[in-house]
Amino acid sequence: MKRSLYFYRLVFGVGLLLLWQVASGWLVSPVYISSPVAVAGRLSELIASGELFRHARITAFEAIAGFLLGSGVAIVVGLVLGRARRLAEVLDPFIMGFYSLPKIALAPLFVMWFGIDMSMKIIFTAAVVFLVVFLNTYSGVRSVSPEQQTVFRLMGATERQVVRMVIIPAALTWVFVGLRLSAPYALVGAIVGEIIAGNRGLGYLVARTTAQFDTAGAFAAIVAIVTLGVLLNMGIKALERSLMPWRQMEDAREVAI
Amino acid sequence: MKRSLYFYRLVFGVGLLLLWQVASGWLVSPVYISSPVAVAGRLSELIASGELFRHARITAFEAIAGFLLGSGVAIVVGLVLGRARRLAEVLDPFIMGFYSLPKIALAPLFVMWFGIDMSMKIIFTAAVVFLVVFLNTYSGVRSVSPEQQTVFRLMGATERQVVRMVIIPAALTWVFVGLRLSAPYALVGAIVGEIIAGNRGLGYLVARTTAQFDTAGAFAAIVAIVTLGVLLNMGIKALERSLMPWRQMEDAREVAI
Amino acid sequence: MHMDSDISPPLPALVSFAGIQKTFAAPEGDGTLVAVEGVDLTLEEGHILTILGPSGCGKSTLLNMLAGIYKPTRGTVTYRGAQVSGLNLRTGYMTQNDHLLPWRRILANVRAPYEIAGMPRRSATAKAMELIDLVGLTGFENAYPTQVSGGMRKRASLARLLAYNPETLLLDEPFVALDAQLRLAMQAELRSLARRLGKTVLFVTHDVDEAAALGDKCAVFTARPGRIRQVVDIDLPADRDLMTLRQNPDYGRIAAKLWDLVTRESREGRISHET
Amino acid sequence: MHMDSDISPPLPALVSFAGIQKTFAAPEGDGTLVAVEGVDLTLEEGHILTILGPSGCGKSTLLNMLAGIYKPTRGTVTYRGAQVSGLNLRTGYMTQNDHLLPWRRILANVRAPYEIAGMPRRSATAKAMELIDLVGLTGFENAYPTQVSGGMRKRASLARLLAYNPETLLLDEPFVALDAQLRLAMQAELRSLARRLGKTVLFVTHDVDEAAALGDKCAVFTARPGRIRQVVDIDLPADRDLMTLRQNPDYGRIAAKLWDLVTRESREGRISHET
Amino acid sequence: DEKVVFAQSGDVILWAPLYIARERGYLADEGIDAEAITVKGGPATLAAVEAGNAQIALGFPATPITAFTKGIGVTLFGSLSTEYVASLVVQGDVAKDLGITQDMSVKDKIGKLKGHSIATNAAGSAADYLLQNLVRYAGMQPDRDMTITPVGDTSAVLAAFERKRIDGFMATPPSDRLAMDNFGAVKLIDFTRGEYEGVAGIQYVAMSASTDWLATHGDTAAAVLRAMDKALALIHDNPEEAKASVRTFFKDMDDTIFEAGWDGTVGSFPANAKIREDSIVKILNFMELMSGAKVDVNMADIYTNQYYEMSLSGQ
Ligand SMILES: Nc1ncnc2c1ncn2[C@@H]1O[C@H](COP(=O)(O)OP(=O)(O)OP(=O)(O)O)[C@@H](O)[C@H]1O
Ligand SMILES: Nc1ncnc2c1ncn2[C@@H]1O[C@H](COP(=O)(O)OP(=O)(O)OP(=O)(O)O)[C@@H](O)[C@H]1O
Ligand SMILES: [Mg+2]
Ligand SMILES: [Mg+2]
Repeated sequence: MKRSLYFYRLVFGVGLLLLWQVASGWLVSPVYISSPVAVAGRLSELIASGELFRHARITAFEAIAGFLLGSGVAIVVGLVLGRARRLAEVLDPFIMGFYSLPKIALAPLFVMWFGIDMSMKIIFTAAVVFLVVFLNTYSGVRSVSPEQQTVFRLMGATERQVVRMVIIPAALTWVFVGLRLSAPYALVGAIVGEIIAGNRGLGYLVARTTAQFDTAGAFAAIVAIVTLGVLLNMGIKALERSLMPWRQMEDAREVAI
Repeated sequence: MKRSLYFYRLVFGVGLLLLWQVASGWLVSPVYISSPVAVAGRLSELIASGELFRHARITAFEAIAGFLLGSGVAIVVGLVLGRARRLAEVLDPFIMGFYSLPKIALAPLFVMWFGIDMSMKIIFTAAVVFLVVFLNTYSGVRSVSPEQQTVFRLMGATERQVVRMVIIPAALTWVFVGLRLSAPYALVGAIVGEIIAGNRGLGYLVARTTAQFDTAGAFAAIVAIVTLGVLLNMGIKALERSLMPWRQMEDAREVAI
Repeated sequence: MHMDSDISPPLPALVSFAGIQKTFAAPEGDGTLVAVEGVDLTLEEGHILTILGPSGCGKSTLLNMLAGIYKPTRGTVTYRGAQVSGLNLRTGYMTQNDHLLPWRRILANVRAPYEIAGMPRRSATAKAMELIDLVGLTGFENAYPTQVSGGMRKRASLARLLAYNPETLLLDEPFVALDAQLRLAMQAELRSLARRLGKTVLFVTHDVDEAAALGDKCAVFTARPGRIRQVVDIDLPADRDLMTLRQNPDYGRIAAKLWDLVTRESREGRISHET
Repeated sequence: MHMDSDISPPLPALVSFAGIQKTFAAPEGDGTLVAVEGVDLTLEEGHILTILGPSGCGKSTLLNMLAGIYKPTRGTVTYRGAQVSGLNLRTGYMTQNDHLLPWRRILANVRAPYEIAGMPRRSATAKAMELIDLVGLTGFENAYPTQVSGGMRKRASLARLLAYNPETLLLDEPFVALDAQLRLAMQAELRSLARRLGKTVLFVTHDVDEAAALGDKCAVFTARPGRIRQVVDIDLPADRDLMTLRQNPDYGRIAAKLWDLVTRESREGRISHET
Repeated sequence: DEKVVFAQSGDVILWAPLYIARERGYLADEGIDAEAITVKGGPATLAAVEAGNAQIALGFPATPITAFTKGIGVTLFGSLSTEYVASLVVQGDVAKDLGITQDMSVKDKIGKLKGHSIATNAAGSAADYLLQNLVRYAGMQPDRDMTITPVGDTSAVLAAFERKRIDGFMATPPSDRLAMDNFGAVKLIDFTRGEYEGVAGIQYVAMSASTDWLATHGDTAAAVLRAMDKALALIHDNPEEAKASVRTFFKDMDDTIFEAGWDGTVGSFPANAKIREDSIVKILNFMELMSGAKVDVNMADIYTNQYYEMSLSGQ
């Protein structure tokens, strides 16, 4: 079972690469999409020179730090506002308004307030990540059965205990969807942050190689970004599995009615 | 009750404006953040000249069309993959990988395939919107009780009937969270699309005014964007209420255990 | 295990379980948990079989296998001569939990099977209303399931089952949340319905009196792993009147016998709730 | 409504319902639905009150009001002399639906109340295991709720209730999914527990025999809007042996009386399932 | 060593003097620990300077001058390019169909393009305004007689050009060469050569810094200018070496593309970093065309050669 899953992924992945290789030069000029072979070449150069890892380390750090910061704050705020529904309703249009802002247009502001070093990128990433995790957590908290909560409150559970024993586990499915959703945004956030201002990181590498018309180099950087994204996603899924063992049981069990 | 909700929102909004006005010039130079008064001035100029509506109409159209296209496709794909779990698992890393791509890096491809006019922005927006709605729909479908489905299948319901009568309503809460989440992204998508290529729309307006250091103008455009975002969000909430009457009942009912 | 019922019915068996074993992964680690074992059982068309047995002995599991939801680990389940594989759409299942759709009002829940069958809206509604009346829910057709009591949900779920009118009814403790009167009325309704329409019924209950009153025969199970202790033929008239049954001495005898069978385990020295 | 029980108990009433009415928004439109009406009822500390009544007559609603989950529309609920407002933490409630946490194994579910009380993990586990044994779930402590049968979930839920050891137990059809033997054993356990620890119990059931066997008194309700038809004193010895009760002629008399009361409505010409 | 952060918008050959000064150690020789940071857009480079994250911003001086008019204390103190580095290219067949020839006047060339679509690099950018300015110069209305579409990304411009979604675009080297070599584009106007009098000799790249920083770090500013002078001198005296030095920052670029970019840019570098008043006049005129209003500044307030003088005397 498990093996064949990876097998299918491999097949699909190789299929995509073939498509890319064939399309390159035939359907689309390599100037825009390079080609897998060229990208592989550039990739091995960048790996050999150590440049790729130097940039990837920085981006990964920014993305993960921003992800942790943003999602941590989002989960807490989501829990709090999920309990304080009224406040949530008051704030709702402001939160949505904030997210309608094209943050890239605010680049000068970010630079002003948070500078141009790593911390700016982390904060930028956190801001990008926040909404998705927040809104999912909030919805998760709102969807927890009030009956279940009342039962526990009758047992003498304090608000904190209700949150810990009922709300959080019940909302976990939602929270994890939020986390999985925001993982790619974290990377995109870090990269956009590097494009806004930076001289290191994969985002900078993309910007630089693009400016130099080195499409293969840009795609090599993009391959690194995507790989990071997939790794991050896998990490979150593993965390999900370990934090929600009962879900697996549910998935594995025969449907009973 | 209702009135006081709007009242609190108003208070909060006015508070934010005051903060902005005070901060402007005192904490931060107005060159970067302008000020509510200046923005109001520019806004009324832009409204009087009709320029604002000209741009806003275009952006709204792109955002809504892209939103409808992207979320429509996402819901269908989410439903299909939610039923074909195996396929979903195979595709998972690719979808996540795609979303780790800084889509702005794919701008040449978008321009190449979809041109520089409205259709490009709509497709770009749809691509941005897709993931969130898709992943929420998918998770919603996966979280529908298999028991419930089996009961209906035993009744002789076809796959389509199960989807229509059980899966879709059960997943609706999730779908709507996805829709609400993606609404601001739709606007951001349209605006980034206009920044990639365009000579009309609020994104263009922001880019033009920013480049000229017309901060008040840029913020006036941003105010228009945020307003659009809030309106879009309100529309989705209204739709949600009308499509899920039982939810309201649940909210209103006394907690029974 | 010994049987005191004859196994040569005039009718061919509609349902038969042969050498059934069903195991689950044990809750802990890698072992397995045997839910039911060595079950041989047949049921003739148009008959009502009641199933009595301790909690956790695998009664629901048995119904699930007949409905084709679970596959037996060993043995075969046969329905109308063919092995059950995949969902058995000839059966209708009223489960222990009511699986009403929370987003549909009671009426729309009961109407669902008609919608599935493609019946026009108007007549579907009319027929659903009849059934709602039958189960005593008139006045609540526009309530959402969260707005009615536990017993009322059970009744709605029964109405829905009747709406889709399956050949064989699988009923898992259907009358459990009903009061004595309503329960009696529903039992009578079920028997007359089944006889009138020639339905075959598998009926799980914990109530010995109910098992005796309703069934044409009754299978008594041992504690887990569930095995058949005995299949008891209930030789009461097919058109018995449930209202006056308590006065029937045959009924008293059969109920006493069932009571004896279900309590034998504990009297034999095993504590009643050993698992 | 008339009462044949004396209303001058030696003990002061622990629980009292006075002039209670509870209405809900009608499922349709703007009307209201009267669930219970004119309920006056008292219960003394250490006593067991059983509640019998047709489905939908407001039994669960009554318990909800004592637990402080619902507020009565009219009248007051008093507990230990004080009006109930907000959750009544002296009561423990075993609801009609088991509200077990699906993400906790049986053991952890039963242990939850100890965790809430801040008991150290080790002793909490030991105590929870005792209760799990008491309800006959040994061997299933590591199963998730989805992995056990309906009756087993009920038992887990009962064990959890006992774990948090409230002064007053509200039990809404707790033994409904249990087989006869286990039911008898649990009933006996409940009575002895309540007597030993001086617990006060409100016990909703549909089973007339159970109501008679368990209660010190029994409130019989009419159909909705639920009113008290009669409160019957059950003058069986406090230390009655449930196992041999069936042979007790007093018990037979009381059960017959209750049976008569619950069926009066239908005999009086109202059809049994009128709502 | 004193750390100086240079904020530049993008990595382009246009910053050659800075690359050379870094690569050949001219800045290090002056005791300056230089770091360059790439920032998105001119306003953001100034924001970095204003916030103190960077000391010196490189770029088109219209941005700092506008900022100055809005009350930001920023001063231009060194010149790095004095020709508008851009050209206008169009599809070969379009040029042919319209009968545009190289010997026509700028006005006639633009006039022929009436009704066509031309891309520029970003909304509100210099190239955008230059084009609008040209259209007016040719007696037409920019929003009526021509479709001017900003396309933010150079590759996207080329993609649009290849697919003939645009008829031409305002190009910076080497994209003009790429379009000419690969997609049959023809160059209509080369601004770098001063073909259009409106921008000939304009101050195209300048260094700016906050006025306060300059006042307190005059020595550093002078040292930077000295290093830049050396770099500019190298470009003029030994272009091959200068090119090789810049090339180290463009390792990833294809040889022919780099050559094209270098050739297209090298003509714009001045002999030294001293700011010429006539270049400033040109930029102010250009800005007035952009905004349609007089730029309300005192010439002497927006730029200074004080540090340049210091750099000479300190040598
Ligand atoms: N999906 C499942 N996964 C694991 N074990 C299961 C599953 N379903 C049932 N079991 C186990 O099989 C045994 C029989 O369960 P079943 O639900 O058939 O009992 P039952 O006779 O219906 O009991 P009750 O009267 O309490 O409903 C139980 O021990 C239960 O733990
Ligand atoms: N939350 C609610 N919203 C609206 N109506 C309700 C609600 N809870 C109960 N009711 C109504 O109140 C009446 C009494 O309900 P209740 O649950 O108390 O009945 P019950 O006696 O416990 O019935 P059962 O024996 O079936 O559990 C019912 O008619 C029900 O429809
Ligand atoms: Mg069962
Ligand atoms: Mg109830």
